[in-house]
Amino acid sequence: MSAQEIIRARAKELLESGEIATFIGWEAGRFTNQTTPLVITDAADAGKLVFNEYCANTLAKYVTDVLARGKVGLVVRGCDSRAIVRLINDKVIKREDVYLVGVGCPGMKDRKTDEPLKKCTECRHNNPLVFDEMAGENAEKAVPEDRFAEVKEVEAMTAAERTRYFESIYAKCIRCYACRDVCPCCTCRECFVDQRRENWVGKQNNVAENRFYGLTRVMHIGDRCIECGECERVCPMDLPLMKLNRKVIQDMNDLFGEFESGLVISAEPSVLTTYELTDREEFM
Amino acid sequence: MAIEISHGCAKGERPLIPQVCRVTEITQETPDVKSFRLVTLDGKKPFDCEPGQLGMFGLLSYGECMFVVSAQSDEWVQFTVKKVGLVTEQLHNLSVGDEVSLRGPYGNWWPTESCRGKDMLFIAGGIGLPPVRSFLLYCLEHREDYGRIDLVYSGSKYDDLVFKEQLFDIWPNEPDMHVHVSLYHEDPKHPEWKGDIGYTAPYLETLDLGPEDGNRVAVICGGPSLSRTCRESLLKAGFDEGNILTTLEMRMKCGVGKCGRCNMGGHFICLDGPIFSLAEIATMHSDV
Amino acid sequence: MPVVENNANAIPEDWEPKIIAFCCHWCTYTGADLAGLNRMNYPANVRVLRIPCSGRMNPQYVIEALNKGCDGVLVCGCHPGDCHYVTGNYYARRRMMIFKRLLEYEGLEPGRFQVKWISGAEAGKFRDTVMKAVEDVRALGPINLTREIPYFELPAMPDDDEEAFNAVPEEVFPEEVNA
Amino acid sequence: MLLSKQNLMPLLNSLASDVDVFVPTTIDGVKKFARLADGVEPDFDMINTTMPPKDLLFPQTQKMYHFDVDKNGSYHIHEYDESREQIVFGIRPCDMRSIVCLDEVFLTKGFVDEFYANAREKLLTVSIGCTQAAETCFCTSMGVDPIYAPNADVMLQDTGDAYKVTAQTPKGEAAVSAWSEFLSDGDAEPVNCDVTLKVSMEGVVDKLEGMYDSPIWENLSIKCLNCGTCTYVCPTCHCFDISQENRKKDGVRFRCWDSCMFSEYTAMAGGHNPRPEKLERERNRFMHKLNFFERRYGMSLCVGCGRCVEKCPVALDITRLIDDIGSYEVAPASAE
Repeated sequence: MSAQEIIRARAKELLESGEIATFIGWEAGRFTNQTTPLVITDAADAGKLVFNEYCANTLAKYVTDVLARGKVGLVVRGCDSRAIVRLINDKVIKREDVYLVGVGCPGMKDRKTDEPLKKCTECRHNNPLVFDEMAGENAEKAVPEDRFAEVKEVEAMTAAERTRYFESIYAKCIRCYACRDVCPCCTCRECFVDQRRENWVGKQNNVAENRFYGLTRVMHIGDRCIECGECERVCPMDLPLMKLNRKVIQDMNDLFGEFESGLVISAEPSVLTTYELTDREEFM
Repeated sequence: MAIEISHGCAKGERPLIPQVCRVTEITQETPDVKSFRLVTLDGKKPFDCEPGQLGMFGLLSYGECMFVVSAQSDEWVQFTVKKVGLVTEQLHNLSVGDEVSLRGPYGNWWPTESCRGKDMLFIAGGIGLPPVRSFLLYCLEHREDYGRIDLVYSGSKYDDLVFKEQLFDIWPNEPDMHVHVSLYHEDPKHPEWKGDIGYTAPYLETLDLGPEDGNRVAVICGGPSLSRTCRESLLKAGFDEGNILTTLEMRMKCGVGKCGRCNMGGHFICLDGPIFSLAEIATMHSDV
Repeated sequence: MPVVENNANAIPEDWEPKIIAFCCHWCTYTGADLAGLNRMNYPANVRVLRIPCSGRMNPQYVIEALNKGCDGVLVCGCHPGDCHYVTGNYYARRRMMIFKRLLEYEGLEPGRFQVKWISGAEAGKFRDTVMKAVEDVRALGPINLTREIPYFELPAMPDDDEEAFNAVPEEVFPEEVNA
Repeated sequence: MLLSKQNLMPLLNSLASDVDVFVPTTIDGVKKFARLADGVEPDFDMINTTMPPKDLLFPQTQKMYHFDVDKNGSYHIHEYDESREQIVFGIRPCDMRSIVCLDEVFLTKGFVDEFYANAREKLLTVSIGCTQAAETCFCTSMGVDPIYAPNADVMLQDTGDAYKVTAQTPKGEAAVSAWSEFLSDGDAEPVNCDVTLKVSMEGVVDKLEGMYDSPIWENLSIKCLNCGTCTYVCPTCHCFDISQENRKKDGVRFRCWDSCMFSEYTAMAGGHNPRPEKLERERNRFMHKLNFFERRYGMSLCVGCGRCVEKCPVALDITRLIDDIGSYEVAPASAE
């Protein structure tokens, strides 16, 4: 049986048995090779579920929206499972709130160009790390040699070039907040941009305000980013947001030891919410 | 005959630019409610408006909010403001003589004409009284045009009742005007309170104020639950939906039906409203 | 368009760097006070803002300060181990190390954002740090970032604000001063 | 009148020497209308820009006035009028239709928005009919002709080697008469444009009246992220916020695009939010596009440009919604 058939069959069984209240997967969109997230509550809709190499969206964030209805079943690839781990570690959900149907991911493709998605070529954990059962086998995928290649490219520029480079990014930003809304780390009940009373960030769209938003976003998710690359994929202006996220990750790697978020469920504090007495001292 | 409310009666030029006005009088109504009288810098009335219309009152450095003009004379307009958010908090820091920004008037007004000759039943809760008061004051000013007037007003504590002087000393002595006040709960700070205790809707039902064959018009303003329960009570008592008037509230920014956020279906509260009859609301797709 | 390396070669006349220093209440702020008591001279380009602990230093403050017209930002706290709240500056150390690198990644010159540990007794170190920061930023020239509000020219920093200059500093925790 | 394609750039360059000419182009990877200047290559074969041209009339951030305090502590308000003569060259018929919608919003119903009105008066619209459609284009279903924009000042239609030029308004006639050295007499048949994506709007508006509490909204909104992408790339979305930036007692008050997808949009100071969840927000957005606006102004607020279909991060697709509404069985309407 193909993974898609197993997913459909298991979703049907799980919903029928009442073990889960909702199941989250993908369905086909209107256009060729287009997929879109699907949330079903009725076992009869299980036939709509698809799994193919164009399932670009991650699903984990939807769990928080549908959790009120009861236990949630969902398909998880590597990135989805790390997002679930992140949500559990951040105490947004509990492990027993979700039933995870794992599926090996060969890397997804862009539906228009048929090229592998950037986020998938950079992915280091394509197979689920946490799951209750697997639909099919793990998939093989090449792991990128240097996780921080794109950061190093930027670092190689002069300071003035980097200023211009990032200002051109902020000049393009329309502040739709899609990067925030899709991010499994952005789980604040109220985001700082919505706190109008405090007025952290002004409502004008200009380079300065956009930089304020962009840098704050990176610092807020800094030590939790699971490198799913969804922020970059959803950006309507195609801004290279992972170049910012990965910079922080690279520095934490260098300074505080090997860092990768969302690999295991644990109650340990993450890198920036803890400290070591022996941390490097630069400010003496 | 059903009450006719005018809608979309907007007029005016340069709707988004405020004028600078001066505060001439501040009344502390309750611990968190103040009334402000405003005049233009040369001492004139800022704008002419009908009872129930809105004004965008604010501080240039903090922002502006939409309020109902709670009272007016030939010289000034008055707004009654409860301290709930950023701008209203700053408004409460004003002193007499300070400069504020004001634009308006916006929205429609109470149907003073088509209510003529009818009995009036005003129902309000807490800070819902000021919008209703604009109509009430008009009725008292033109006393001979209206029949019996009832005011049913409640607040959660004695201290939360606004316009206490008028409520207890002035209005009860007006001819054929009956003021009914209740508190939601016993108020330990005011054990001397002899009036009724209870939520507005059950209290209203005990008063036995019927529709008088369509000759009584009910005017409601209050929070979401007060509005809902009082509507139900009135309908149960036999009121026609067209004879129940209410003034609605949503967040507003432009005041002229363009910025989009205060829509109820295709209607904008700032432009077509804020005053609608229940019969009209029933035909709208409302999130309010 | 030629890439302007920095503004160091085009420093306008009369230009004075504006630097904001976020100082921990328990050490650096006291150190600054001591510097004043000892009548140490240091440039008036620095405005000191008191924060309860360097651990309270929100990275957003730095971005906002740079956006709103400062040419440099200084963050000062207690030496590691001396935090009044025991661990605040350990967290700050990690966070500021990451944040400083991020700002530099975005093109900010290292001299414009500095972090230093200065105790309440180190009045001299406070003076030296401030003087060095001012000299660093002065050498760099006006900041090379696009600023806030292209719409209206920002008036100068509080230099022209007589009210602020003549204001009597508020008494800070008088009972502790007495204790 | 014909404008040969060789004469197009000379015409644009001569126009750009006097006024700001906005053309579809790609800047830093973003397809948008930008001012013709050195280094800006117009691309008239681009099917549709990512960012709509609405910001020429209604900028993302628009200052309205600034205020300051004089020596006596008195406030003064200084207004801005930054509108200038502008030409938008190469705007598509769907975007021209969006300007009809914006005109209705900003110029009717008792109040005229002076900022919009000033910019609108000074804008000359030169529309170019489409020759090809993207897979997401569904303008024909929304009543827009891809090769003809009735409200454009000047309409250019591709006839192969040349554009057929039609002046459609007095402003357009004045403009075209000034272009005479670039034009030649003649007539030719415009190339047709085949729009493949079709949806049926038949009965949708009326049907929506009875669908406010339908489960269709729940199913639709559940996948929405509540980002503002669809509203910012939409050529007709016009909601705005009014805010200010201060510096001591001086400041500037401006208006900026806002999105009905954000929770903060309707949140009131007391804490009540009439549209607290994405269900209400999604419903309001699509009802506004397909029903509310139709009822208020007599036209659909969706022009079928397909930008939101293309850009939505979760492929939430208004064309599928319209299909779903079409096939939805409505319970008998209540007696109203």
